[in-house]
Amino acid sequence: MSDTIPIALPSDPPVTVELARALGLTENEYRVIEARLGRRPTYTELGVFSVMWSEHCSYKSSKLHLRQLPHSGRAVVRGPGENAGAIEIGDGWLAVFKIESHNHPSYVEPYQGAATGVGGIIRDILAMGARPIATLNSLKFGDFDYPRMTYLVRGVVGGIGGYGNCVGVPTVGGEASFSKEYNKNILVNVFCLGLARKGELMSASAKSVGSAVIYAGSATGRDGIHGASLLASAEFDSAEKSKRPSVQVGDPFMGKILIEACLEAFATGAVEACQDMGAAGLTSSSSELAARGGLGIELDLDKVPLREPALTPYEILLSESQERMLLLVCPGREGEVLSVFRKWDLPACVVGRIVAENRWRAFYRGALVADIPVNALTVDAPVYNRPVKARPVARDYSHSSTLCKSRGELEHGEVLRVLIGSPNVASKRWIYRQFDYLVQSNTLVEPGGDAAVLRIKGTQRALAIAVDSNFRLCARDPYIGAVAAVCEAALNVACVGATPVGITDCLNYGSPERPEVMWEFARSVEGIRDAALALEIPVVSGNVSFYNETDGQPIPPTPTIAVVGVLNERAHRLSSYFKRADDAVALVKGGKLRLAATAYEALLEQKRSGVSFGWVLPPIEPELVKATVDALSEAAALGIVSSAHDVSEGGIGVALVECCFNPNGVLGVEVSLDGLDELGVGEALFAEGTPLVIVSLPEANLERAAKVFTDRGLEFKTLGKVKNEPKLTVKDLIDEDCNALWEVYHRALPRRLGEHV
Amino acid sequence: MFVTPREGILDPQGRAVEHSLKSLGFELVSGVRVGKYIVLELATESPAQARQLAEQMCEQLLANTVIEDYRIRVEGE
Amino acid sequence: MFVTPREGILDPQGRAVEHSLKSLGFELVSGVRVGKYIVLELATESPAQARQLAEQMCEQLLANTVIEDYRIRVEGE
Amino acid sequence: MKWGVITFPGSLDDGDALYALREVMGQEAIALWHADERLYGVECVVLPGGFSYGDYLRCGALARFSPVMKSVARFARDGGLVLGICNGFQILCEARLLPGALTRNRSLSFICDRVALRVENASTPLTRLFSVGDVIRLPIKHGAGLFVASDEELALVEKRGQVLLRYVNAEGQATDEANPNGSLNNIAAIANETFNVFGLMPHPEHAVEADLGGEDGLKLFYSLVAEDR
Ligand SMILES: Nc1ncnc2c1ncn2[C@@H]1O[C@H](COP(=O)(O)OP(=O)(O)O)[C@@H](O)[C@H]1O
Ligand SMILES: [Mg+2]
Repeated sequence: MSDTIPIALPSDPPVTVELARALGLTENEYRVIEARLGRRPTYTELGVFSVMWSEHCSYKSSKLHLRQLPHSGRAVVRGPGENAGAIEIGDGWLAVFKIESHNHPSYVEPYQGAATGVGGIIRDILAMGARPIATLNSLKFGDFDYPRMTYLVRGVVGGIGGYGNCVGVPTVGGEASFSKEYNKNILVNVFCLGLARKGELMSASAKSVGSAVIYAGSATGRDGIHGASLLASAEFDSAEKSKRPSVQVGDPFMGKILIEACLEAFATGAVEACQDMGAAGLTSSSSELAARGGLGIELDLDKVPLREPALTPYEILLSESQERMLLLVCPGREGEVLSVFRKWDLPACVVGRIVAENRWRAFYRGALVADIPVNALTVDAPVYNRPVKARPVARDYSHSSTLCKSRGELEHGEVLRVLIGSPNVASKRWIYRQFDYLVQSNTLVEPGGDAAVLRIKGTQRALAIAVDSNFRLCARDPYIGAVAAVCEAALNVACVGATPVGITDCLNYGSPERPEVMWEFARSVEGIRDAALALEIPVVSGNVSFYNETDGQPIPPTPTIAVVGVLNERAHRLSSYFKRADDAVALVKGGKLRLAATAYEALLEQKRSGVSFGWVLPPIEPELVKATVDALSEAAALGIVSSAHDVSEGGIGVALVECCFNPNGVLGVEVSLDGLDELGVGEALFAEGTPLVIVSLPEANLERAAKVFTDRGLEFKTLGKVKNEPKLTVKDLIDEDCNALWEVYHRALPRRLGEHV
Repeated sequence: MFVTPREGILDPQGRAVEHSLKSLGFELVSGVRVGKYIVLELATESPAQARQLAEQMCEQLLANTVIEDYRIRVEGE
Repeated sequence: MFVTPREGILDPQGRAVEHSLKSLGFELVSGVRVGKYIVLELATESPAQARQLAEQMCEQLLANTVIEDYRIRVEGE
Repeated sequence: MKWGVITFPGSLDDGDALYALREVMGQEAIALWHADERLYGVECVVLPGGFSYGDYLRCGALARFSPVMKSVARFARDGGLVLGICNGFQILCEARLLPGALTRNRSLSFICDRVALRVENASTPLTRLFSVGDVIRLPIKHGAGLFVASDEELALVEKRGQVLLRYVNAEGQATDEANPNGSLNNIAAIANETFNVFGLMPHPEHAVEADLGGEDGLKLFYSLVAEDR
């Protein structure tokens, strides 16, 4: 059989360099394909190469850079290269997690785009043999005034809820920002975490010759052909429609059944390996399973369940229909696995076999239609070292003369109200109220806190998860921005009292063919590397999304970082809000206060259109962040602090306001910022910084707590006291009613969306 | 107005309904598609204007033309 | 088959759609009702049998007669 | 008491209900499967929350034809205790074991939140540990929880005391603002005429531990246990 040459079908267009180019391959890549095959590819084979060698599947522009990321550690069980990373978290449990982007599809059809994004990442976790227990998301939208934006916001949020709520995986947190840079290219990044027993992880590599390839789930349709590959691997032209694939529609009901059926099938012990059919569908799942095991695979396309008749081999192989999984089953045990799927009323059948020879072959109506060396599709796909070109970044940090520019014009209370009512700072309750964050009964800290906290049933442990990105900093300096994203996510996890154990990252950039973008990418990866090393957190999985640009306008570099942490005793967790009146309030500080790239600066610039303040970024010292993280978990374990909240968008003032919003009744606070004198006092109120954390604690514990922080080289400064009366008083600066602020904070987003809540 | 899932686009609802109908014993059934049916009144005398308005409403709000088709029937046309 | 909310029964969807249409500037709109439109094929030659089957399907499954009315159109009748 | 929690394809809170009954309350509780008609001698059947059959067509419409529902109907007719939570409530309405119907929230969006509820009738098996006028807090999470019925039916339901819980504000008043989904008369939970079949949109199984949103749900379950015969 191996010396037969695959046939072309009568309907196949002639294979030419032009066709290859239209499918997103370069002329040179086409020549390499011919060389690898020793002949001209068939149309089907060309299609297969085009998806497997796409940026999305091959990571050809990012691979060289990603190698720098630290991905080993004592607790790491699976690192990058698998469907998701896995980390040991104690009591025999593994946390399996990953984040992924679904940007372009969500811009074309926000509801289905976001929904299928949730479904896709859930199945990545499922493929590892883990039960998905939570998702989080990171959303970047444009300006509300931009024509389609309200529609996009509603659609994306609706789609995340529509899928997540119906599939029974709680959406426990996330982040959302709004900025004009994303007007024509919104970002939808979804994170999923699952739990698996130690020793029960599913493999993603073929093990034995003769194992059956079982296809399970929805039938294959024409949807999403070249979806991830071409769409996510080429920039977007708002005028051009031809690259838009037919939209993929998710079926969360099928998704839920698939979770239950797959977990039950894995429990039989007959399944050797598994992969979801995500981007490039059957092609990538089958070839990657074979490649990882150093084996080959033969597929009989006539056995594949089809939604509509008369799909061509090309379409069957490239379809990105949702809710499909590929399982490799020990020879002779197919029946056991198939009967599980029958119980769940789910289509499943044997569509091929694992073979010894390192070939990837497909048969259609009895004839060979594709025959490719497995490695040519996977490990031997092209890798590029693309040119980089630096953009100038201001390096000198000084904050002297420029500060006074903002003084005297705006009243502090007014600024604070505007800040907490701006979409980026305001409560995201309008969003998470549409998500089921309770199902599975594990959610100890619900959306709205610094990090989501989930208990692990049957143990005292809990997991903390936060996703973060900082587009303002990244736009200014991709290195500092990336360092900040890692630090902020780690701090958020530490603020609930947990110890960070793993990172997953989703890197969103413009076209890698632009040297400036490639530079942004490279700098960001260096930033993540340095921060991860300093914080001693391994990067165990991730995703790269290039070509986020429309009409020649790339988005700002946007690395989204998710950090997972462990709390050994869930009873030690901290809230982000003040717990009780009379507690002391203190600020933990490492490094400098910053006004550059803050929400405050953006507000001032907006008010005096076009004025740039020339504020420069101070460096971030990840070592001080590490010290803060360690100190927070120690303080939490000692039980000496009541709450912790990191200062992020909007600065110290906004963080203080948020601390007052105890869900059992709004509290107040009275503080003085005197002595935070590296800036004029007025601006310190709105300054951000990394690390900066507001903690509250019984006065009796002040001394012990101070020692925990200062021993690690951090500043620990008592600011004031929590009050029963819901008033925010900042000496000489602010005197505001917290209930009124609560209204502003919670009504801002619905109001922007034209709702009267 | 009739709004239906586009040809070739997955219609999980139609599929589920078909499955149920069959298990209820309606074996002759096939090709179930479930769409929306929207009735409304328009304060205009002109059927032509009514159609034009209806079309705009479908394009802007009632149908999602990326995945749905629509049809309009105007009373008195 | 056309399934519509019953006269006198609250139709939140219709109300919300009407509100949205008005805020989009379609002020001539009133009385919006949102229902379902279900198309299916029946492997029978007889329009009478088709109608009878369709009626059974609506009564048993496709409509909830507590809150919905239905109408049937049979091609070729 | 022996409980049975049904799993329909697409049920989501079945595991949470079992967890609450077994792990938190120490009750005997078994999982029932939609395709199996047998009820295995349970004394209370729970229809859990979720999206049975993806909520396609109408919430609960497809699940009501599951084989197990035949037995549930018989069990209910014979006076057995049946509790439908959220999607379970929707299924019971579709199966005509409870009056009225549940349609899309007036906001047309899914709502996940905690709400205050007032006990309206405290002499039913589900509410016997409460007093009329008690205000409790439970989570809701649904996209179609708007209770509707014809005017006549609604009047009857009210007159017979079948309304068990109403959405209220912090002061215990059933205002429109306190109504999260637009339900007629702020209705959140009802019983059938013979007070052995109950449907509620809030989720008592998600309010059984102080750590996870309070314990008000426990008292509803314990009311049913007190009913133990
Ligand atoms: N898209 C979203 N989905 C779910 N929850 C969200 C979303 N956006 C924000 N939240 C919730 O609001 C909280 C506050 O968000 P954010 O202001 O970004 O936090 P921080 O500044 O601490 O990183 C988050 O912890 C999260 O729980
Ligand atoms: Mg935070």
